[in-house]
Amino acid sequence: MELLVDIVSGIFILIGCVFMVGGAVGLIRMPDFYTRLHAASVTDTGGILFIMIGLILQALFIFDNPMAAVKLFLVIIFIFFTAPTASHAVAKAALMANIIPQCQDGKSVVDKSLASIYHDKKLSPTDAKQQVKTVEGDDRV
Amino acid sequence: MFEDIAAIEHFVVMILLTVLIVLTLGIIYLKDLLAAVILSGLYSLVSAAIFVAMDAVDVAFTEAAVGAGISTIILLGALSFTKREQKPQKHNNLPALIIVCMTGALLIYGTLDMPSYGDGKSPANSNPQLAQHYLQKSPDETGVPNVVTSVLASYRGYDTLGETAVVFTAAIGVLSLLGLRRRRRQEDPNLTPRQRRRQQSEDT
Amino acid sequence: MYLALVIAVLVALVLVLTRALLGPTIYDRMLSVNSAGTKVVILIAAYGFLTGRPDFVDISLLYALINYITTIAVLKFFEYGDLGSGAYQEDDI
Amino acid sequence: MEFFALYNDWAVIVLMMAGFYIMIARHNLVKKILGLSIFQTGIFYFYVGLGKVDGGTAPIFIEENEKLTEAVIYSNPLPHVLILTAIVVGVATMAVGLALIVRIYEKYGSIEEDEIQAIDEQEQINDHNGHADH
Repeated sequence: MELLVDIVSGIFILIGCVFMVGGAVGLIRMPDFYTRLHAASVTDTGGILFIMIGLILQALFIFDNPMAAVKLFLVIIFIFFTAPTASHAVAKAALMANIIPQCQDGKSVVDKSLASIYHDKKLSPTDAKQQVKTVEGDDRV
Repeated sequence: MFEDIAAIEHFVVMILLTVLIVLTLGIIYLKDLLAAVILSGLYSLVSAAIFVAMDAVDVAFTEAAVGAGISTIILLGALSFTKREQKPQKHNNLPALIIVCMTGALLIYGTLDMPSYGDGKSPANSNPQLAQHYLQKSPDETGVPNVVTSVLASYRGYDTLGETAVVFTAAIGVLSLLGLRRRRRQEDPNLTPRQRRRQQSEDT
Repeated sequence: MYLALVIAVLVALVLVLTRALLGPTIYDRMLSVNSAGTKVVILIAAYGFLTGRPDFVDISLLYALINYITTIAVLKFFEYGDLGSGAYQEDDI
Repeated sequence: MEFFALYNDWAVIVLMMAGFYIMIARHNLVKKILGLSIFQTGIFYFYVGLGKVDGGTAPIFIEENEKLTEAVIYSNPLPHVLILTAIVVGVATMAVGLALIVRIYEKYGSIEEDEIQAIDEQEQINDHNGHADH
């Protein structure tokens, strides 16, 4: 029984570790802000789900500590509410600060930038792109 | 088995402390104060993980709630009343660097005969019988399973009273410095029209 | 198993911190702080199991909440330049 | 492993000295406050690290054996109590310092130390000239 629980929870934790480290590598390697956001937020939520399921199995069957299992379940619930909200807020703040999503060839994805509609400065796409370049060079936005 | 667990604990604490040093270098070099404040919030998060790794769970609780939560928000509030960027400095920092390196070298020389980390027989852990007394008598004398709580609230209760007085005094100081009235910002020419509209609607 | 988990979390934490230090824009830093908070939650939970006493999972529960509050406060500062403004106008989407 | 036995103390010293460097070399007042808090946390790690015992757990009694038995080692609870107080007091002092900085910004329009000093000297010169005219 214990061996079975160990194997199942080990598989869950392994999947979670792959998600998490993959997301962290994506956060380093991706070219622009929105792709990084995608890499980080999706894998965070998925990774914490798998790891916590593995830990819950361990807490219930190996450590015989149901209170810890309940707390870990609460962690899952909170992360599932807060992580997507936080990434949505980051994405919205970045869009309102005129950081424009880009294709691989450097062209803007949206023809007339959404950000410049939100922003009161009505920028043409070329101006917006230039601003994005200066933004990437500068530390501050 | 026991040796392995101890080695792993040492390893985790060492990695996390190195992470903190790198974060501190980032705080030194960043010119943007907002980025520095964000990094200091991250610093508090990692530091609470260190406290968990050092078996100080109550300290980790306090550091998470007070260090990572409240102090970041206080710093952000102060930045919203002042400026966001740090001016480049003209003079050289060489004398400061020399003083800091000398002090650090002296302190490292002082640590050479310290007991190593995790030593249960070090003077701090064995010589004063106070900690042993707390650990052995606390369940009978106070009935609280958490020793830190029983020391904080029962054995050293006047200490905690003094701490509350300090926090109260600090709150009075902040209120008398800043006042409770609504502060009005001066008109900033760099604002976008949208932000200006929002400010006007707030003021009315 | 827990050792592998702790080491994986530490590796991911170091990678995320690299992005927080390099990050060209401030939003990258904010994103990596949020992500590092999640890593610290997992690290504390796993550390309790590693040392054989999983009673202290409450701390990671607290962390998940504190991390969210910090992110929202910083982002509110970005958008409004102020923490206290409750004005939310109709041109916000 | 002998070499790394003191690694924690050295890391703490590097952290403290980094905070000290920020406090004396950076002229921005908010940066100085950040340096102060880094210095403080360095001291916290030093204290809490002193109380750590290898193979021990947090000083909260495990329910099965309420009395202290030889089987379970607990870490030293005394540094934890001291640091618990110090963290709260540290945040209180930080709040007072930041309030002072906000007041300074309202008076001088700057949070750079050298600019504030220049403004002060200019005001003193102006005061002196005003008195000389009388």
